[in-house]
Amino acid sequence: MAAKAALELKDGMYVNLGIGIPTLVANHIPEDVNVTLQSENGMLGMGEFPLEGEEDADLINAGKQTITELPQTAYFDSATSFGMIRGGKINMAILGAMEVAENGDLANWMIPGKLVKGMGGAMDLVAGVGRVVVVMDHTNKKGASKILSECTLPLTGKNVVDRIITNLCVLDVVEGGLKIVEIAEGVTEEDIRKATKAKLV
Amino acid sequence: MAAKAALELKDGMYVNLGIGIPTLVANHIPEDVNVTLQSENGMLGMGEFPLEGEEDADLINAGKQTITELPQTAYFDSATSFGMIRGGKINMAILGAMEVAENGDLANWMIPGKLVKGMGGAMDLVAGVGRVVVVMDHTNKKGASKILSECTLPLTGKNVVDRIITNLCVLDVVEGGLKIVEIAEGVTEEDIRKATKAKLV
Amino acid sequence: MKKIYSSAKEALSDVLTDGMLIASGGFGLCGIPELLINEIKAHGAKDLTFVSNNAGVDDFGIGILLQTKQVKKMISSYVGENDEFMRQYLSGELELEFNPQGTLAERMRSGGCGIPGFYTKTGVGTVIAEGKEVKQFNGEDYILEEGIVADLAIVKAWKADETGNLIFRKTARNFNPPAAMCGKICVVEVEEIVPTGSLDPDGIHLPGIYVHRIIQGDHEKRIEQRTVRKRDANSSKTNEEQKG
Amino acid sequence: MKKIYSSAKEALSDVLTDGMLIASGGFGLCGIPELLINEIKAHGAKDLTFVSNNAGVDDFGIGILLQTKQVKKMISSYVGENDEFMRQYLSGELELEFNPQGTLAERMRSGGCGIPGFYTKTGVGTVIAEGKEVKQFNGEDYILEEGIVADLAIVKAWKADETGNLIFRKTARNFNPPAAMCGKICVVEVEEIVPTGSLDPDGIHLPGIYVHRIIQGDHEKRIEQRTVRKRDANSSKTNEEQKG
Repeated sequence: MAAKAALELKDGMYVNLGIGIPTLVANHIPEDVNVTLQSENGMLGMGEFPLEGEEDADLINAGKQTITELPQTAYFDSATSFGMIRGGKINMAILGAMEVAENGDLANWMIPGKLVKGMGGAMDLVAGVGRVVVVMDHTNKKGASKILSECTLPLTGKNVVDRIITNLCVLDVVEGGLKIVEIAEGVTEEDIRKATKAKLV
Repeated sequence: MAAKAALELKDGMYVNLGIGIPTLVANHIPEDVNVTLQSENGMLGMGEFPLEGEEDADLINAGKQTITELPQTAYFDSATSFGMIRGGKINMAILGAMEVAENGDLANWMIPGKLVKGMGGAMDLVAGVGRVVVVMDHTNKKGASKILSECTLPLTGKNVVDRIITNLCVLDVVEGGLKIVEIAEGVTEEDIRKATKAKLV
Repeated sequence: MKKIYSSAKEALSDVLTDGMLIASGGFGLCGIPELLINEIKAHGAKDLTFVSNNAGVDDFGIGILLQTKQVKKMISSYVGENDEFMRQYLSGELELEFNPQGTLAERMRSGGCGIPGFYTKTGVGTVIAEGKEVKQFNGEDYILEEGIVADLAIVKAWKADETGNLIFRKTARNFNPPAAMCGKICVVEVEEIVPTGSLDPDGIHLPGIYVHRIIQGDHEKRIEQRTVRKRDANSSKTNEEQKG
Repeated sequence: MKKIYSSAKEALSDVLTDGMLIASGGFGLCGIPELLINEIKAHGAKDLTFVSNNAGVDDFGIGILLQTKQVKKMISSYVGENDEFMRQYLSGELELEFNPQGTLAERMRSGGCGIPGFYTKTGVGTVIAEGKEVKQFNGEDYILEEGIVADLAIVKAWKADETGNLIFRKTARNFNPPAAMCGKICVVEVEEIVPTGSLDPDGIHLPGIYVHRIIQGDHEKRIEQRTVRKRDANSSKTNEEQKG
């Protein structure tokens, strides 16, 4: 899925990657594609993890992991960072989700009754960036669809998702529902229809 | 008047000086008083004019005059500059005026029917800074009072003036009108009353 | 006007009061004002409200003030790494107001810039919008968020000159400038105070006008998630090791 | 993605259209994008609206576009130094919208930061408040001002690296960063393009994400008010000479 998501990245893009699978997208960026990663805690041009012994407590990503800088790196404060996010300067965000609805509603920050840690920068990202791509398993651990006609969990954003990449397929949020753009190897359209509790158009 | 206004300056203050007489206040700052001058085009710690031949086109004040920097100087952009003005971080503005009303209303940017150049940063300054001190002649060229019960000219700000320093006296804007704080040498209270078309309390 | 104080105690003792609203810089444990937080614990001021993106961990950062029950309320975007926090929150001892991270940063900056309210698309259609004014601009909905003005800002910078001009280092800048801006009083801890004139005037991150008191001290600068590449790995990208 | 263009003409020719809204950096004649303004004149695009603190002088800066009648409207805070401006304004050929300087800067920054409106005390009770929504916060009146998003931003910086990271020099920074932020397309002219990696990552004034096209060129950098001290004066403060 991370490799599939990496194909979304085009030369010259500024991209924010969420925690989890989306982070792995960075490992699959094609050599000839120059993408600048933003870390919403105040950095453009995020490099890889540091070599052992070269960790710097002042240099972390939004997941609080130690990272490194690149020649083009620029640092800035949190107000400036979310100014560029809210202002639509980031071309794309790739993030995980608990549920996505057929109208592009996204839920990925809280489960009522469970421990709530907070939305962090997720609400700002989905509201602000140019294109929101969700990368997630098509179904949850119990086999139930995470793609629904309506989200049951509290929303992170309304009508914000543009594309969903799952282990089964790639779906675009279009007028009237979800459109199958691509089907994974060994998967049939029938498989997708069975695993999806949302309108496919 | 500039010397009198300079007495307003206390150690550690951040101050914005308007164009004209207020600019001259800088020449009268006592030696033991450390005041930082802000220039709203993006500078804290404004120095004096440059030596001949050392003018720098990239270093001007809000009056567009060439100036110099000091050891404590910091530069910033216009949004940041007016952020600190609007946010009340500048302790005092000293500026000129066409009219001041007894409730602290200030008019200093336009005369209807005459050429209007614009308010520049004056409206932001009077709305934002901690204390507004006006320095001006008590009367206009025709001998009419510039201190009025109500301004006749379009306002720069409502209820914004704290103190007025004129060639005749020092007035504070207080509950119910203007209070004489100091009288210039050779001037009587009667002189002031005659020259003032506002309520003195 | 002397801005340099000899200790966190000297800088804070006449400023701290019960029930005050404190804005703190820092993201996770990165760039947090650890010395000033330690001093707030030593001082014992209670019923505090903190505006801070995170709440530290149990034994570092704001977390230590939760242990001593000095915190009444947190305004934060993410508080995940703190067991005591969760215990107090679930038992109703601690109030919690979640703000989206960018909204939180902008609320601080706005409060410091004399802007009492601004409209944003962040949170529209979510629980965050509940009770907030909605206004349309160009046919789209935005919600009104209010600026925050704090009684006190506590901030960590890398270097200060004697007039309070600050520079930060790498991602330790984060919430520190907006927190500093929104404080009626701003106290800053730095790793080094340098003579006035030794910082580049074009390179000041936060002008001294925002800074009222400065202390210099030794910082632990704890790392929350030490992630590294192995030295002998050739293809480093996929060879990640997480030490926790 | 190549951001460096060989000339102002190459950087602007496919971007300029009649009737567009252009945000320009600069304060007075300091830090204005003079090369890009010259190219707009050469291009001939007309009915332009400029968001710019000032309007240049008759033969430099935006003033030259007034001479050629390419400007339909100015949104500015101060336009004093321009005879042709005044002639066109008084004859009704030119529209003019005055904004307080800080409101103008914040409107640009807001537009760039996805904030369509903010409240400010600036202008309350004046003609500036006419027709604008008034809202009370903590018992005081504030007016609603709207963010500006420009079709094009033209900006002058000191140095750029190849990825568009910018640094400005002294007070030539002024309106350039907020103008850059609010442009859908941002074209920047610099005195020097330096290799990526040669600017301090902690010292970038405007990250390259805001910058779409860069040109390097020679700048006149005209001084509007040359004020100096005499070299032989001992007590310099009161010995000012104005050369105009």
